[in-house]
Amino acid sequence: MSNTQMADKDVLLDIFTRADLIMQSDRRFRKMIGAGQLQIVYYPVRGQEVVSAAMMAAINQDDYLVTIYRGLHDQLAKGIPSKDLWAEFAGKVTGTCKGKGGPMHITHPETGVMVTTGIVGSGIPIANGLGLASQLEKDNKVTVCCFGDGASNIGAFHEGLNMAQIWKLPVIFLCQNNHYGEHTHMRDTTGSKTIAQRGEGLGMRSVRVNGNDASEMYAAAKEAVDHARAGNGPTLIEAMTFRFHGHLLGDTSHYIPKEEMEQAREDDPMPILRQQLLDLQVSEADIAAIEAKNTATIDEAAQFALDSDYPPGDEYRIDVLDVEIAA
Amino acid sequence: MSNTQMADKDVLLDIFTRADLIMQSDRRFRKMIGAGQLQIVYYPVRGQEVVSAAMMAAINQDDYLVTIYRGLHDQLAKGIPSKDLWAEFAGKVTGTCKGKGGPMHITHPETGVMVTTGIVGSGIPIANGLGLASQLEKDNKVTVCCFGDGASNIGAFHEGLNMAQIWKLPVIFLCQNNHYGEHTHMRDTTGSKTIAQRGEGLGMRSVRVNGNDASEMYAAAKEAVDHARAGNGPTLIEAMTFRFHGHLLGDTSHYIPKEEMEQAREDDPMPILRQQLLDLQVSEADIAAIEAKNTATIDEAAQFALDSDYPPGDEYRIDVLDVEIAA
Amino acid sequence: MSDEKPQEIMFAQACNMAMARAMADDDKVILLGEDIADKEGGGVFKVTAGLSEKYGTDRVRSTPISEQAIVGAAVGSALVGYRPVAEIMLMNFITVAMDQLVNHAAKLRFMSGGQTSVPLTIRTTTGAGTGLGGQHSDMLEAWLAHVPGLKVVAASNPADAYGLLYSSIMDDNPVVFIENTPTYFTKGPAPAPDHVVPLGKASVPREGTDISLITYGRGVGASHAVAEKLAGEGISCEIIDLRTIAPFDEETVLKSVAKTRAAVVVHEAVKNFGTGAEISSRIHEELFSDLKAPVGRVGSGYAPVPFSPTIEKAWMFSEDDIEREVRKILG
Amino acid sequence: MSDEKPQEIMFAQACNMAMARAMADDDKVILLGEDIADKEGGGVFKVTAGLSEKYGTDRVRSTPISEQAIVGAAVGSALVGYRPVAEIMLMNFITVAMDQLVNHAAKLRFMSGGQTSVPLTIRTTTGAGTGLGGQHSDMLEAWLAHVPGLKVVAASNPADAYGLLYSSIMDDNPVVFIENTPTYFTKGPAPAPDHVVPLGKASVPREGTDISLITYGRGVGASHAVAEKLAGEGISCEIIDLRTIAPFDEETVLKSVAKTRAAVVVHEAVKNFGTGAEISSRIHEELFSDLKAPVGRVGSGYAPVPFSPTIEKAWMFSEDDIEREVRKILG
Ligand SMILES: Cc1ncc(C[n+]2csc(CCOP(=O)(O)OP(=O)(O)O)c2C)c(N)n1
Ligand SMILES: Cc1ncc(C[n+]2csc(CCOP(=O)(O)OP(=O)(O)O)c2C)c(N)n1
Ligand SMILES: [Mg+2]
Ligand SMILES: [Mg+2]
Repeated sequence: MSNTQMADKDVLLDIFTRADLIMQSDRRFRKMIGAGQLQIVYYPVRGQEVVSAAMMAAINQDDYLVTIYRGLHDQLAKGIPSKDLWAEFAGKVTGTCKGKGGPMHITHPETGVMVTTGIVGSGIPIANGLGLASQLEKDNKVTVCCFGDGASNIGAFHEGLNMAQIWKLPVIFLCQNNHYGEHTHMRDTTGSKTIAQRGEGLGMRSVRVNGNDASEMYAAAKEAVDHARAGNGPTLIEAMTFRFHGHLLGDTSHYIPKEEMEQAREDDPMPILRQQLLDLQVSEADIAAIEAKNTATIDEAAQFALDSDYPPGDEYRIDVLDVEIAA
Repeated sequence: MSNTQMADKDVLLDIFTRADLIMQSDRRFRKMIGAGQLQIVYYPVRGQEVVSAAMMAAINQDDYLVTIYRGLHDQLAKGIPSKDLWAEFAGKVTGTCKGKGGPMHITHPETGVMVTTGIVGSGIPIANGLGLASQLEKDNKVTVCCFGDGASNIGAFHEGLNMAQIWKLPVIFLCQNNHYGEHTHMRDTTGSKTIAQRGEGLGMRSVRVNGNDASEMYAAAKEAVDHARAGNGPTLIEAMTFRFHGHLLGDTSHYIPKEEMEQAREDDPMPILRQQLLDLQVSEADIAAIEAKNTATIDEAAQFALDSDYPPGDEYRIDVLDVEIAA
Repeated sequence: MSDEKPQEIMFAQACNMAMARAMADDDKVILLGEDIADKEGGGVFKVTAGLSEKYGTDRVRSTPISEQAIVGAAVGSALVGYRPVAEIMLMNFITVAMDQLVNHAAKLRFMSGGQTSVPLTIRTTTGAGTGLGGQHSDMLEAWLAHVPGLKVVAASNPADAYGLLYSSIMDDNPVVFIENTPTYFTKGPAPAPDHVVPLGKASVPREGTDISLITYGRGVGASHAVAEKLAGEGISCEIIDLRTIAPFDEETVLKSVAKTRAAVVVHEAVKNFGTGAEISSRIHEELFSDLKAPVGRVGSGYAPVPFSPTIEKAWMFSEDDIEREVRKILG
Repeated sequence: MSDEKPQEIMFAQACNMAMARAMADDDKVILLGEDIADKEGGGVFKVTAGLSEKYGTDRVRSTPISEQAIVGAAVGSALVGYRPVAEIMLMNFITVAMDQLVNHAAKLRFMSGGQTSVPLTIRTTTGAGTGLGGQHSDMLEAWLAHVPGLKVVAASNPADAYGLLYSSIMDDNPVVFIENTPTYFTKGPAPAPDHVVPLGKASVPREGTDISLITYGRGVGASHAVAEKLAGEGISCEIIDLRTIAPFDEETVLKSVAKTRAAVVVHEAVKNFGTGAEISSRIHEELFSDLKAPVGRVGSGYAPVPFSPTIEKAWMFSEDDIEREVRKILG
């Protein structure tokens, strides 16, 4: 991993603000689901906050994002208003997708969130289509496509990266490598040592970074974005990270050796980033203010989600085609 | 490409015998189709004889082969009796598959030819299954899986090579790189410079050789086979070659620049191999005898194919399931 | 008469003209597929010939052999306003891209609550009878028809192909447009340049009173031949060409069968669990007591497509099968 | 009573026991799938728990997320005498592996002229009603039923699951065995250890005289509930549990409907172009003049599976739908 310079203070503050919103949102989701206030399948993102926050801090609101079922961090970092997002997670008619998509299928074009998929690897070919549109449109947008280490074993990864490379599409493939695909460790599923190596095998500019280090992650993101906007094509970023609460809520992480988990906790990006801010003379009070603001946002969003109505049942006949389906 | 030593004379003779049978068979197919004696879609193999002949010379009859629609050279080199093969190409009941499969779907377990597929890339995952069986069975067999340069762009290639690598399956992935997938040149479809590079990206032992050089190809094949039989896992061999008669018979190769075609003709493996034999003091008469024997084989096979009957129509109810389907 | 327009065109040409027209009308129309640009010959069946020369290789792109990437690129660009037309060279190859088509193209409008839509067209071709064997001839429209959110279209003649493909490209829903390889080079009357055939509307190319033959694609020609033959015996067949297989035009079908009180559904696909089953069921459900006899079905046999011509012929739906079924139904 | 065998077992457990039995009986039985070995938890739904500990990770292999490679490895090993059981975690994921299943597993016996066979089993699970949304709940059995050479099986209770899965593994044809996620942990009477349910044979778990409810999988439980309710009103429902969806047991179905002269086909899958259409068509074709009314069909709505519970419920097939359809048919 590179020895990048520390990012600017305001960049780090921006990243922290997004990352803290993610961390608190994740915690709140887990709490509310645990308490039976929400009955949903939830893919925790605790541990991966900084990867996402730094990546999204390097792009604009109108750049595109394609992400996956484990997408809360990406969606929040990209800027979907918490109320809309919470309501969708809760299946309410006030949600981003009127409750039809749910957590695995968040779309919010206003903030560039175009697709969230539950099919491993499938977002990659779609991201190319967004990139192709930008290339034809000359709109200077980039598309960020998030997926996991496990996804790099599926065919769509290979086909998608190759097509992006030959057409020099402005797409950033962000592999959030948390070492596990469900309960299986990467070493048991992946013939190559790294995912970046696979990108190189496909002729693509590929980097491997400590995704938990805000400055390093941000620098890699920024470089990839500049590269893409300059018309030089895609980058594969393999961002090393970890997920602390298993594949989905309820998963006890029994398959993760104790030492590995302990090491990961030591590398927890959130306390590190917070300390970096303090080291940069950001005051404890300023940080606390950010945290409090995020808490308030979540309070409001969670309440909004709980208070909102479920959609009417026959909503299923709408949005299947461009015309309503007869009852 | 490596500077391999010249192979032994008897190895080269063996390779030549197979390659000449292929070359003559291909020529005869093109002639008979051109003359309207056979009405079939035919994928010419002229130019790729040596890749196949050298590969199959390095394995045993009971080793497995998985190949593709452009498979005549592989099937002959592997040892399918010409009569059975010709009859199948002609759709006759005396063919390897009773006329049900046809040229794109040759199976002949007696000589280890387990699958011929018309779906690009699909043989790769199946080859792994054969390799897995051998690994479990400890039968010391290897599986050779042939496909083209274009096939390396499809998802199944990626998934299949990765699985073979992590499980150390005794499979040799033989990419016969003839530069074109249908009418599209590799440079327009492939982000990497070589296919071997993709294998390396997947952590696999990968080599790129001049497939038109019998000795170099044989050495690479032998090494891969030894590696696999020793339990060390798969190899990707990218064998550089060319096809002289287009994607399928009737294709004028209009998309191939004249200079490229001329260069390829200069590199035609067949005259080169023949000259190598002469240089090794094999007499013109001995070579002519081999050629004549192959001609006789083909004469007999072609006549057999023409003379044989088509299967009865209601044969379609048999072999769908293990019981006959009611009319 | 030298500057009059041609009176007849081939099916493949009609598809080519429909794409050319769509590209001229809307610069968001782009084409993707293997070998489709002119440098590579304008498609293996030349259906896209001349289009990259006219509209450039930015808009007409030869792709790697990567069907998931092809359909995915179509999905993504469609999400942001493009009207991609992706060619899947042969229908069997769609089996490697079903995820993109079914889980994404068909569902994203719904799952996004209508925020996005996926106005893509998949063109593909298939059809048995020419000795291409088990992996190059399958008719898989029944799968697609079962997927809510996908439209499935098949034309039976060049003019319809022209009008339907144009409508498919301009439709705001994902459409699979199925062409038929063995009839690519058959001719039919040329359509007017502004000819359009709306999706979802069947045609009645032959009126009759005794029985309705409900069909699409290559089944239409076969049904005409049988109708012609039976007319000589005083049996009057009405032919319904569905044109859009899903969602299909129930109104036209039911109106016809309400009149004739007998029907046979005809398609080239394997009969078991084919689209004919749905059409037959709908007719029974709506017109049970009006029917003279149960709705008949004609389709191909329960087997992969055989290679050898003798077996392929015996396996495949045929005019004889249609005639036999009509006679059976009419007692 | 402590050493008596349990009287009831869960569905997931039944599947586990069937695999354990097959592995004990035949060392050519191997398992492949994501997370299926015990180190990874014995499968996300624990259906394969304990099997790698007992039979080793050579025979019970956790795989990469590579469904094409999984099914391909099953096809290849099946060709040379193994009986692989490949888990496709959820049925929607089969969309990335349709080529292996349809173009290869289903066709290789035929295309090889019977020289090879592909005795593999694909186990997969699915089912709506638990808020998993559009990409994790689809019932796609109609696609598979339309593919000549594939058998499609679904059990409605643990004992049948045990007997059917064992038969599927031992069958010499490729079989897709569809499990139902929402009912994995429901209990039913335990089967005897040597219990076998033959493929291709439907059961008649409830006899009746007024109408036949023809169904499978989760439709069976729902049909029982409706039959029970209607019995109170003197309406006597016979229930046919197909167990093998394709090829289905026409004899048992037709015998039942010949007796009751009325039928409703019930399934969880989307109604349009679903398996119910084929069954309905076959009944009409064979028993048209015996029927009191057209065969009814119950299935889920024409839409992707919705996430929100209110919409999901409205969309999904239900006991109310069955009851309404029965009343409609019986007039
Ligand atoms: C095609 C497909 N196969 C299997 C699954 C089931 N599945 C969901 S998430 C997952 C693990 C993915 O791991 P990774 O890509 O590393 O992402 P992570 O969950 O670790 O963020 C699996 C196997 C799926 N959703 N899609
Ligand atoms: C999945 C799939 N897509 C497309 C095709 C059509 N097709 C048949 S051969 C071919 C070219 C393959 O090129 P390559 O792999 O280089 O092999 P070659 O024909 O040169 O031997 C294509 C695109 C196919 N058979 N299968
Ligand atoms: Mg992971
Ligand atoms: Mg090639």
